[in-house]
Amino acid sequence: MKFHVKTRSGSRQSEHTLDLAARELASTDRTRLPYILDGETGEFDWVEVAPDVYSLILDGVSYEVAIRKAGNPAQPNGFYEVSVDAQVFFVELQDPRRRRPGEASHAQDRPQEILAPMPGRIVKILTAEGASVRQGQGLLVIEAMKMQNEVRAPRPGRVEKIYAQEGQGVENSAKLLRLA
Amino acid sequence: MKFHVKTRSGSRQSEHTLDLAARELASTDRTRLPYILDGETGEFDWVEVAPDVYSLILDGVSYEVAIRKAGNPAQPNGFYEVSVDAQVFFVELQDPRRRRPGEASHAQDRPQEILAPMPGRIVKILTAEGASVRQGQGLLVIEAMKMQNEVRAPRPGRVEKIYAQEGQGVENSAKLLRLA
Amino acid sequence: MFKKILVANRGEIALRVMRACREMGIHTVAVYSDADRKALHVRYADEAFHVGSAPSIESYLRIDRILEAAKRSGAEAIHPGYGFLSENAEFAQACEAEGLNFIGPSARSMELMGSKTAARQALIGAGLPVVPGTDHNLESFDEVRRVAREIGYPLMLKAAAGGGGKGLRRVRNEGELESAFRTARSEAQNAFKDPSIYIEKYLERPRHIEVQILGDRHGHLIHLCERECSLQRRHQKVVEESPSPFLDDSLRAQMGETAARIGKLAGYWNAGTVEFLVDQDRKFYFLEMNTRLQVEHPVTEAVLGVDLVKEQIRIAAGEPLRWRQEQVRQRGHALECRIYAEDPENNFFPSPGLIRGLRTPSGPGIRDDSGIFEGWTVPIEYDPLLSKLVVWDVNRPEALARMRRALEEYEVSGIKTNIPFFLRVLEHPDFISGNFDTGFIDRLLENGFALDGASADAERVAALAAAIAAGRRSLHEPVPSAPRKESGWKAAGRRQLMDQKPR
Amino acid sequence: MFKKILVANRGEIALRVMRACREMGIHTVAVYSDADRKALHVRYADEAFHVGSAPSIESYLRIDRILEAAKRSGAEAIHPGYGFLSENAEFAQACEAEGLNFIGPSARSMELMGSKTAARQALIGAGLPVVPGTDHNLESFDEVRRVAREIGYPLMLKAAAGGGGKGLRRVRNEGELESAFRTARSEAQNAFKDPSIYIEKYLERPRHIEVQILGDRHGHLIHLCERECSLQRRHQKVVEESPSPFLDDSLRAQMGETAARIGKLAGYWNAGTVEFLVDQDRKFYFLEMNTRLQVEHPVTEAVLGVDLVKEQIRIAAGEPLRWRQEQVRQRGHALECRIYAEDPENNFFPSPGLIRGLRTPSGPGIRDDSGIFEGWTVPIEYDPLLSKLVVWDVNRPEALARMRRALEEYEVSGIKTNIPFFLRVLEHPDFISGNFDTGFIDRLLENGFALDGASADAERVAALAAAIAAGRRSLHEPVPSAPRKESGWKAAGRRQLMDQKPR
Repeated sequence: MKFHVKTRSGSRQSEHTLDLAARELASTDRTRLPYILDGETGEFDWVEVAPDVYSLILDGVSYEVAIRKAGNPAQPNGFYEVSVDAQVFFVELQDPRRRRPGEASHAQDRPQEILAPMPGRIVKILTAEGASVRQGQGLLVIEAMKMQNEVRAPRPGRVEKIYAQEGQGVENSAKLLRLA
Repeated sequence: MKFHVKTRSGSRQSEHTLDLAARELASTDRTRLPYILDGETGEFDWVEVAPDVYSLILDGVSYEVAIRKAGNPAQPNGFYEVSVDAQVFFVELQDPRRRRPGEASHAQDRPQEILAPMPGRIVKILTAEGASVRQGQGLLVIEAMKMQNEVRAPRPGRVEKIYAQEGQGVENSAKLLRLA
Repeated sequence: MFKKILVANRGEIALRVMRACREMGIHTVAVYSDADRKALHVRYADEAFHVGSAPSIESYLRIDRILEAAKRSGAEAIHPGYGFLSENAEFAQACEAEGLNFIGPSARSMELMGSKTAARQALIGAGLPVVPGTDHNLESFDEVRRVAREIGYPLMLKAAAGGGGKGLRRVRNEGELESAFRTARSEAQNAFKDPSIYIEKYLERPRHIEVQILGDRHGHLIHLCERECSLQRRHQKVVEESPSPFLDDSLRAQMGETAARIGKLAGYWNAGTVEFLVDQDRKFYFLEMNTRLQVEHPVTEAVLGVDLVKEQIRIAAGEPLRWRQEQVRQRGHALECRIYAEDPENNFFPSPGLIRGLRTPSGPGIRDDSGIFEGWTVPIEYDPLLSKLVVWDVNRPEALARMRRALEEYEVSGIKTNIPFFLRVLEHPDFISGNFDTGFIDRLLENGFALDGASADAERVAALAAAIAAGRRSLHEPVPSAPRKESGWKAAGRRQLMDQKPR
Repeated sequence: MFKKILVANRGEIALRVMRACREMGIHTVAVYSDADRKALHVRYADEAFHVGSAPSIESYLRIDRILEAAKRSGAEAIHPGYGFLSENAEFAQACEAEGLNFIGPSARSMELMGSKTAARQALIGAGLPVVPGTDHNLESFDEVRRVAREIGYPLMLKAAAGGGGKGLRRVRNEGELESAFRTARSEAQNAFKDPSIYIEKYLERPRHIEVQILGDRHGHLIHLCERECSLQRRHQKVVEESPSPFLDDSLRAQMGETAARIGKLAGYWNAGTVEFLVDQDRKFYFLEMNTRLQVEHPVTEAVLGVDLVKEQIRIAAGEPLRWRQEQVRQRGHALECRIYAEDPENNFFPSPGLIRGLRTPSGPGIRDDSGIFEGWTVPIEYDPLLSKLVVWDVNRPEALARMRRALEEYEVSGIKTNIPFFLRVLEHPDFISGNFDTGFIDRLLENGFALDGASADAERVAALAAAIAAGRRSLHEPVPSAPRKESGWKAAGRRQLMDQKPR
């Protein structure tokens, strides 16, 4: 199985091509899996130790990895949150056959609703409709558990719509604003 | 929902009638459940804290209970293994409408295959075909993990058939003998 | 000895008290709110009584309902834990009026030491060192401004009834004074129903070092050495240790004796803590007294080999103290990290919610006092403290290494915790050398907190693992709807390895 | 100090050694068999190498493959744990020949003390007390019979290369001698590839008390006081404690000094244990020496505040011992229970299999050294030891109470464990009073083991709970295919409560 892979961890981003011998995966017993990553051939030892938790041994080095699929859990391609020995990566898998060279990921272009991470009260709105925001920029401040907390932009974008109002109480997952 | 209940723990056995207001059970939130046990009315507080693990509060006393269903897991009546704060009970539930008064449980009358609890070698057979055995009586000795271990009768009965032979190696769950 | 004790608290501290009771053969009674029916303290207790809805003002702070539960259960004593009603003299009095033993000091001692200004006055009267400032509550802004000019800037405004960093404002100059006074008063009113404010001189880069005391009802009182609590974020302790790397034996003895004198002055019995600020010149000043068990009590337990909760219960039952001052000997070094449900990468935003996976550290020298379990939903209504993680080892460098190992083993998934933040603190040269003060963490966080960049090896593994997950999905295998674990076992140790490993 | 250590073992002891390494900043290398690919020690290690199929003779005992893994990984030292190759002088020599540091004594010390008869000879030569018997191997039955008549019955036949209760026979009279000799030889041959047998006088109701020693490579050797190991089932230790309730300070000092002398006699370095039998008259006799870390080492660690594994590693790296004899001071009391996968209700039949649910005890004074996790399948090929549960408290009665509490909190579901058996032992008056010997448990079990009859209250709850489960099924709710947890939290404490509670 061939993939176009994008990984992100903190500010570090990179892209790879990956070919994995998927036929061995049907076994839940220990499996040695060959792969080709960016043209380099290798093999590793893989086993599932708990649901969606893998133990991998590569060149003798032992890794413990936990996987969470974003979006449709049954769809192979898409976004994964992968923690490798407590380092968290966001990994996007694409089918290289359906991908034109140089094409950007669509994910960032689609408008995204920013939801309240917990119930609370909107203390301050730090942006305005139409404003461009950087990744990590503060959008608004919620007070909850007697503490004030900033909700930040998960990616760069333009604030298309602000639903929240200062002083307003919001439920968990209430829509706060839309990022285009 | 009405039940005829048989409980067993060690050598202690007893029978009860129980009527439980089952309509409240659909909620996974905390529920107060009324019941009538052996004609006595009561109420208790019930909540599921993990799959098939319940916290029960009766008259202020807090119990933690784990349930395992024997046989068909979807069938309400039948045998349950219930651990209450580390005491283990075998509970049989019957529908009182389908039960004639004085009728004995069929379970003990049906022949039962005694299986090897683990892989090993049969060192000694302690009984013979046709012999009557008490509950807990030694039936045969298996050697495994470099230790000799007695397989005992889970209930009183008559040894109908012995499949195992002394000196023989057996797999896990191999049939050893049949208890009628 | 008591046969049954009601624990008027929740979470990890309720469990910790119940464990002591169970070891002493004492039956336990839990109280719980609507939010806590599934909580571990309810399941661990022998008996459990519902006392109201989720907000603590409607449950854990309801003196009437807690006393009713005690009467229904036949409990003979009440342990208040910390927080909630633990420093409420009215509650202590109500317990005694109902014939229930309050496991804590007398209401009189609580009242005397509970008001910061009354305690300051008493100490000044006895010639004991307090931080320069007012010893009475300030009502008007005019008075505040006048006193502030006398004491000089920078200064601290403090709630007389305060604690836990609430009603606290640092004021750098007169321009900031009026607004700070208003907000501190309003916070104090909200948090403690008492707007009284007093002023203290702001000490430059002080250390917060406190002394545990323990006294019986027969006039015998000792100190149990110090805890170093200078690691604070916004005036809240986050890492505590004992011994303090800042003290020598002479200063330790001096502070211990002073703390014991203060305890005796207050006619104190049961466990209590005398908090001091220590300035750069190694002069120490009384800050306040906590008339209850503290979150950080396990570091003292680890170093001295005592069980403070069992001692509290024995003292409340009228038993004489079983330790003499000369038997108190520190051995080795202990550290505590307060594991909170909060997101260090997002300004320590609280992170309540469902705990999907949990693996706790174990092995030599590790104690985990937790109130959570896999499948528990951390409620939004209460303190975000999940667990106190405590380690002991023969000396401070080894205790630090053991704490790193324990934090790396600690896995909580589904919610965010401050574990990655602690790993960062533990590798900071100033923390390692013991060179820090109460402003250390706030300065460290001035530019926010971001997790280290990951290694190229881990990135390669992440890509492979995602591809495995995708491959299995393409084979139409059953996939879990949510992962049960995340892996935090190897964190820092692994990062080091990758840096060294030849490619 | 080493940068990388290979741990030539599995299970809880491999994890325990790796934790010490991680705290010391040393990278770890695991080896594993086919049965252990998912095991915790493989996942915890920085690196992991496969060394063969499940039977240990094909993997964990394969010196060649383990040395190859060490070379591939670049490890500088090998820690053997206990069992497997830990007392194999050939392995120690092979390590040194390959330039790998063997973390243990010299091969010469191992050879001297590894043969029971050679050790006996050396001790007799030095005028040290050994159990009366032969100091050489017995080849023929005629010789055995002659020596047996000299020593007198009852007596013990013992494998010269033995350990762990194998090749051991108690003989009450001459009629039993021939058959006992044959089976002991054959067991010794099978277990140790050496049929040599010697005879010892059988002491009536002796106590098994051992002394931990620790020596560096520069001739400095100390003892670390005693462990009481008389609680044995079929000659296998099951509960250990320190201090021994049987020793006074004088006997403790005498035994400690004797153990240190024996260590020096053997030119010993690293950690070792000198085992003694102590008779009813408080006379002690050398039994044997274990030239490795022992399962029960944590009780010494808890009482003395040392980390024996870290000390082993430091010693192997050539560092001088950092403790002097006069610094060794016992504090409080520690107990260890060996949690085994076995069914006490069915003659302690091994109970390997899938662990469906696991909750480990925690809170003050508890250490759990475990090698298992929820979802792990305990393999049938190895020792059934799941975990060492260790508690510490200020004195023996409180340590016993804490151990009871810990055992009640310990939940393992899916397989059987000996936890209910320990709870029974802990409530036995002779154990509580300290009045027991090596035959105590076997006598206790003469009539088998059955769990206490349950209470009527619990029975009522069981009926209600089953009815809830049935009711939910009748509502066609989704039901789990297997429960994930069983509840063992409240066990004994709860049974007491029910007996007291008015109906």
